Amino acid sequence: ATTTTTEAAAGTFTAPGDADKGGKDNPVKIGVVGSSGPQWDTFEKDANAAGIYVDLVDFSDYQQPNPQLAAGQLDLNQFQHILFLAQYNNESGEKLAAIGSTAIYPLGLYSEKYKSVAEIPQGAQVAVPNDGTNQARALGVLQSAGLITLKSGTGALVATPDDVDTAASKVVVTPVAADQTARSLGDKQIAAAIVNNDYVTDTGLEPSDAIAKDDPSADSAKPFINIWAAREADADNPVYLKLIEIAQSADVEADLQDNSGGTAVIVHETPANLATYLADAEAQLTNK
Amino acid sequence: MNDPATTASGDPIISLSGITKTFNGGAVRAVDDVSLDVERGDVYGVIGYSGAGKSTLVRVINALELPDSGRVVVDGRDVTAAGQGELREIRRDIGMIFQHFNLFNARTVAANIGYPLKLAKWPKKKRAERVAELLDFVGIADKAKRYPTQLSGGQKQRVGIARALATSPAVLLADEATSALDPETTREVLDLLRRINRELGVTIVLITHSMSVVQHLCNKVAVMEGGRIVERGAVYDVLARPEHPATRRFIASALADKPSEAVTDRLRRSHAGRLIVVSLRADGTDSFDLSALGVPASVVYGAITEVEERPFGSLTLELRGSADENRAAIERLREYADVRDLGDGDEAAPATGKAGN
Amino acid sequence: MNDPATTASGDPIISLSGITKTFNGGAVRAVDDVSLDVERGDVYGVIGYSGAGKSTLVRVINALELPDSGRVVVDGRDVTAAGQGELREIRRDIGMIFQHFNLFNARTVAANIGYPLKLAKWPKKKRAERVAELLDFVGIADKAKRYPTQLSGGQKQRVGIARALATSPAVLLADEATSALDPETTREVLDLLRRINRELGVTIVLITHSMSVVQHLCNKVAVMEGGRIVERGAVYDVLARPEHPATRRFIASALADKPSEAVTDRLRRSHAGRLIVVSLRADGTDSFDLSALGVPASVVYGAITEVEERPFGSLTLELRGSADENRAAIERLREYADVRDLGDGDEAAPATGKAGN
Amino acid sequence: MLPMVNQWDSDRYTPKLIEAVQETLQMVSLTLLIGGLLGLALGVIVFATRKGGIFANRPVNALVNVLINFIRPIPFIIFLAAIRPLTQAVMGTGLGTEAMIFPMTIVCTVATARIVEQNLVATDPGVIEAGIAMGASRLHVLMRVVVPEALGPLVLGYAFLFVGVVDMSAMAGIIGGGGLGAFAIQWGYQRYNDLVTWVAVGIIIVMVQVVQFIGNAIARKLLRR
Amino acid sequence: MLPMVNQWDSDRYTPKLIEAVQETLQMVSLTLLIGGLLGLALGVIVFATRKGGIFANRPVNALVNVLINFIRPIPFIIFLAAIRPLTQAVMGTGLGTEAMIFPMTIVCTVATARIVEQNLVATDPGVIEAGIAMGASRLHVLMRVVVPEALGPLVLGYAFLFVGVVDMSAMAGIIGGGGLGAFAIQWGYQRYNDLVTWVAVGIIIVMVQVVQFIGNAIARKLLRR
Ligand SMILES: Nc1ncnc2c1ncn2[C@@H]1O[C@H](COP(=O)(O)OP(=O)(O)OP(=O)(O)O)[C@@H](O)[C@H]1O
Ligand SMILES: Nc1ncnc2c1ncn2[C@@H]1O[C@H](COP(=O)(O)OP(=O)(O)OP(=O)(O)O)[C@@H](O)[C@H]1O
Ligand code: MET
Ligand SMILES: [Mg+2]
Ligand SMILES: [Mg+2]
Repeated sequence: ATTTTTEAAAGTFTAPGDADKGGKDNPVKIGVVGSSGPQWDTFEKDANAAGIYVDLVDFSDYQQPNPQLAAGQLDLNQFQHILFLAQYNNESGEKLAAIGSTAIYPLGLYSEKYKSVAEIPQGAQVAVPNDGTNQARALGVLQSAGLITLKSGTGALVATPDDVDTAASKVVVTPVAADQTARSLGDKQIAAAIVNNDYVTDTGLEPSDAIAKDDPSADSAKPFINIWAAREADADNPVYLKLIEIAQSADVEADLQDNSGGTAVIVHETPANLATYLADAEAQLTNK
Repeated sequence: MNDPATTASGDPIISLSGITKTFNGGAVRAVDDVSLDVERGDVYGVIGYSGAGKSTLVRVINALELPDSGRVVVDGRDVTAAGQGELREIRRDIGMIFQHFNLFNARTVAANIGYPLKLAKWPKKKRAERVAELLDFVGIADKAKRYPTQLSGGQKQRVGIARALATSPAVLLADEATSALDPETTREVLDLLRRINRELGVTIVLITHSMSVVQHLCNKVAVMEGGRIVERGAVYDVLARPEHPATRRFIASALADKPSEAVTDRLRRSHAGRLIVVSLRADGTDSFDLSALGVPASVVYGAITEVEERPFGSLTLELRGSADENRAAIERLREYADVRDLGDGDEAAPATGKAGN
Repeated sequence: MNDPATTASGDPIISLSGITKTFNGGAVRAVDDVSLDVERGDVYGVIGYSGAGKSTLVRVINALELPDSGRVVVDGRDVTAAGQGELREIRRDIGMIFQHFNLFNARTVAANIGYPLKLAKWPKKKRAERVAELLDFVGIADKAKRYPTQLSGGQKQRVGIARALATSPAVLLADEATSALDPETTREVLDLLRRINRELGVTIVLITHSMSVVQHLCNKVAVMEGGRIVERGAVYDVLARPEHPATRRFIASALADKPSEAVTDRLRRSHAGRLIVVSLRADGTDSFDLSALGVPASVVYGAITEVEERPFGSLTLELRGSADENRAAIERLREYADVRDLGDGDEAAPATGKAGN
Repeated sequence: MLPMVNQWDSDRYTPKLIEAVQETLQMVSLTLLIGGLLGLALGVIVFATRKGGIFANRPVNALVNVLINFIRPIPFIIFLAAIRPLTQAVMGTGLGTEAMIFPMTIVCTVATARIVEQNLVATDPGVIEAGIAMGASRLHVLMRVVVPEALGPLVLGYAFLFVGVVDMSAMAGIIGGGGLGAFAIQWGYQRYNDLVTWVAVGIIIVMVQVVQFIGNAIARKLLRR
Repeated sequence: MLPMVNQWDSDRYTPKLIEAVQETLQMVSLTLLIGGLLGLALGVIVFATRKGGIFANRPVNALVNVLINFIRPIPFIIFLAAIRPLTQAVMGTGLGTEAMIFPMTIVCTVATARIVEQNLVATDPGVIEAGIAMGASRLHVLMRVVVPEALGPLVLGYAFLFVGVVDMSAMAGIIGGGGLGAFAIQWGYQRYNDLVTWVAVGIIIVMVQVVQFIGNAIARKLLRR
């Protein structure tokens, strides 16, 4: 689903001067979480080739890149999906915009003890991430896999462990830090764990080991499109749009796909569509 | 109570008038309407039991305590009316030494002594000279580079004294300067204070619990009790004619010249003759003629010592004449000295010998 | 050097033989081949300058220090050969009091005194009774529930003494038990120690810097220097016939009965007659007949005090006869006492009066 | 930057908050109790085995010191993960509030050991001598004389440690534990809900103030005067 | 569960590690320098204004105490986020290693203040009296007499604080900063690379040991024996 907007912008692009944003002395500051992926090296190289200089600022958790962007400390960030940004916009009152897309990563359920969902016994414990949006999504994965039942009326994007109908569910959920779910697979009392794509390979798991995951191409996965965020005023900044174009080049996307073990679904959405999805997500979160 | 020697017309270098100081919102009257003049060159002892108000009174002199009422004048300057800046000036002219030395452990001996000079903004070179001079004066020139923790108690107090003398103050205050020291070291420090008074002409106000310190060092003494001065005057006069019971107790503890009851009992057991206590008088008759006794007699107890360089004290004599002879001897003695008759010894006991252990 | 009174055939309750103790791998010989017997009922003073080895020697007795060589027997038990458990037993029979009291600040006075009883597993009720008895004995029954920080120095030391006495030990060790106290309190504590010796028959080994403590309390004394005992014996004998210079210095500092050079100079200035120092002899002739002098004479300095309840000391007399009469008087005196002739006084000075200040 | 949806959804948060308070109290009190006691023991060992100490023993002292100096500098989040297998073996679970107690106790133990050591070193060596001279065993002197003597400053030390332990407990969320810190982070900080954050932090602050106040009062009493 | 990708990819990690060491040294030294000095000042203020103190002042004392007790218990991660706007105003950036220094300095300041206060309280009041009696101003006595007297234990206190500051600096990753702690967490812990974790943690441990060793040596010298 490529669009013409980015291509049009590309046609008229002229590289910034040294002191301009994106120039040698004024690099574009991009907040990322975990800049280890090879796609970032390629991205930076390609950007330089196009005359744009970037400064990747690596954060150790998800909480700070948005406030830092809002406060002008960053020019862009690229680490989150739409739902996460929606929550931030809602709570902070800021209006950060999604100006480009990268991919949807499926969220998988892994186990060292069981080969399939069916083997997981009644009353077992399943670890899920404890940050709001990943948690809601993880509960969705478990619900689809038939391991839990959410109380009726629970919005899919806002579910918390409180919303689990324990009587009707097969397993008990245990929320832990997103970077700890994989580690808890070794725990005796943990039958299975939802592991974010970022940690799968590091842990020695293969994305293909997942015994359940959500469908990245389904409509319901739209809120989980990873996006480039910018301040609303910068939504049309040609330099930023050029960077997104570079990120969406075959070079970079091949590396990204590689790094995801082939599970990522590349997405090229128009800013307008992204804005719609964002508005939807924001609304869903407040209505819950 | 006011002795003419103290409320002298002369030139008091320290003059306290009507000083009252209370603590805990008036609950404790530490010093109660005290007036005191200290003359230039005095070594003024302040003695009294714990809690009598000695420290508070002396700390009023350099405004470490501000009195509730009364006026303090030191060397012509009104301490009670002084502002912070002037107070600091005044304090630099009053040396103070402390029971626990209060040395700066983080500074060398030389730096401790140099500290008040630094405060007085002496140039570095002059400071070093003065410190060397003081180290020499107090006899620890070899310890200049040591730290206080490496010194003995006596050496520490010497540093304290040198520090207090650094700016050549006219007045030195000493709050139990020897209470933390052993007897020999105490004597050394008292000798040093005497030298300071004699050689440098420094006026010293000295708090002590010990009458023997007063006796060895001071020319005047004030006895405090309950925040008031209950007795004061020249040391010799106060020792010779103590009026207040507290003073008497202090004198007895210091001189040990008069036999206690226990000693008297033991003397009675070991001496068969008539026991009398002969006290020297303060009226200038500083002794009596032993050969004029007219009866066989020996000294069995007592002490004669110098107070302000005059003989002072009492002797316990055993008179071994007949009852009449003894009575006559006592009559004669009374012309020269005060005599207390303890009566005859215990006849059963041997004339001399040791009361068993 | 060995006085017959000390190396008694009798029954030494403490027997140290050939004790050597070094520190820092032999670099410091704190105690150097010392043998010492303490008899039951002794109050044995150990005196000496700082670093002489006094504390080390005494701490060997209850094995707070283990000697490099030598043997320690206390009340028939070999301390040097005892194992940990036996050592604890032995220690419970040796009371110890300390210069800085070493009370347990976290325990009340009663609990401090009860602590050794607890160690000895006394039942609670008997313990309480014993503590009450001890509190009474040392005179602080009203302070039972106080904490040590709320006590004065003298009261603290009384607690220390009561605690040391709790298990009725046969031996009490005291390392400078009064050095931290003021003179009056020192006297009180010494009186208490004397009572303990007299009334309870406790043998006391007492370290001190002060000869006057020895003089007032002990019956025997050992003078230490450089890790060795340089003089020892009955106190009266040692005081009367000191052989070692260190002993002489200690005696001079304690008695102050013989005029120092400075005092002699001053006496010369204020007394025109012949000055002589008459010392009592230790041979039983405890005095001399004053009336037999035959020349006008007065006492101008000196002290006669009790040592082991016998008169001891010296008097400085001014003889005011003609030169020949004075010489004759001195001859006569020499039959009874030791006389040191200071010669004639300074004729220029007035006969009596104060040397100006 | 004023938040707009910062609100206290009482139905949701109030029960959680109450639970969080209980969990914090549980974690912190158990940690302080066990770690405080173990740390006391370890601190006494370091104190007793040091040069010139009552049980002077160079190797033991060196070992314990290295152990303490090894554990203290590890960032707690890393320590938490590193020790997880042991936690699981000991506690039966590597997850949740209970599982937090194990690593917290270890860190609390070594921190306590240092503080205990420092306070014991400051006690008057004279009381040790007095105890020995009275025929007490060295262990008895250590535990029944030296420790009680240092109790006043020790209480202040424990009050100081309380802050540290509460701070550690805030990491409980990482391994699925609860408590006020985790509540503040997960429901406040991670969801950008400042109101939730500061309600929880406010309770922590009040708790710390109360403990400090009580600690001061006890210490003052123990120090007698 | 043993990680499988435990390896030291030298090309990638070695330069990062060197940079991390520099960043840690920079953060920690600046924080200790500034926070240490400010904390000294604040500690001196708490000490001087306390009841019976040389500048006894109940309101000031209460204010400073409340401030310290308010800041210390806030979990650092929350404090870091809460103070970000101020950080940005003061440091010109709310991001990265430099931006860490501001919140770290504040926390270091209040912690230092407590430690300074405790050490000053323990100094002999006699030296204050001596200084005043010699005509020194109260400020002079505080800064030139009392503080130098307490320097020995203060150095030990600062060595103790060093561990705390290094610990805080490990949170730098949260705001995009670096340093050894962030390196260990982001490249080791979060990526399950134990080798990377322990190389970084090992360097932290060595650093802390060295500082503790130097601190002990200086303190011993300052305490003179
Ligand atoms: N700062 C203070 N606050 C409250 N009471 C005080 C203070 N200073 C002194 N006092 C009280 O004032 C009285 C006199 O005390 P002061 O220290 O002057 O006595 P002292 O004669 O020096 O006693 P000592 O011989 O024990 O030193 C005592 O009752 C004491 O408790
Ligand atoms: N534990 C020790 N380590 C090293 N040297 C020591 C030790 N104890 C004592 N000494 C040394 O042994 C010698 C004798 O010391 P001791 O304490 O017995 O003397 P003392 O006569 O009691 O002195 P003081 O009157 O000062 O108490 C001194 O030189 C002292 O420095
Ligand atoms: N890359 C993550 C995901 O899509 C983003 C989580 S939202 C901060 O699962
Ligand atoms: Mg006083
Ligand atoms: Mg000694």
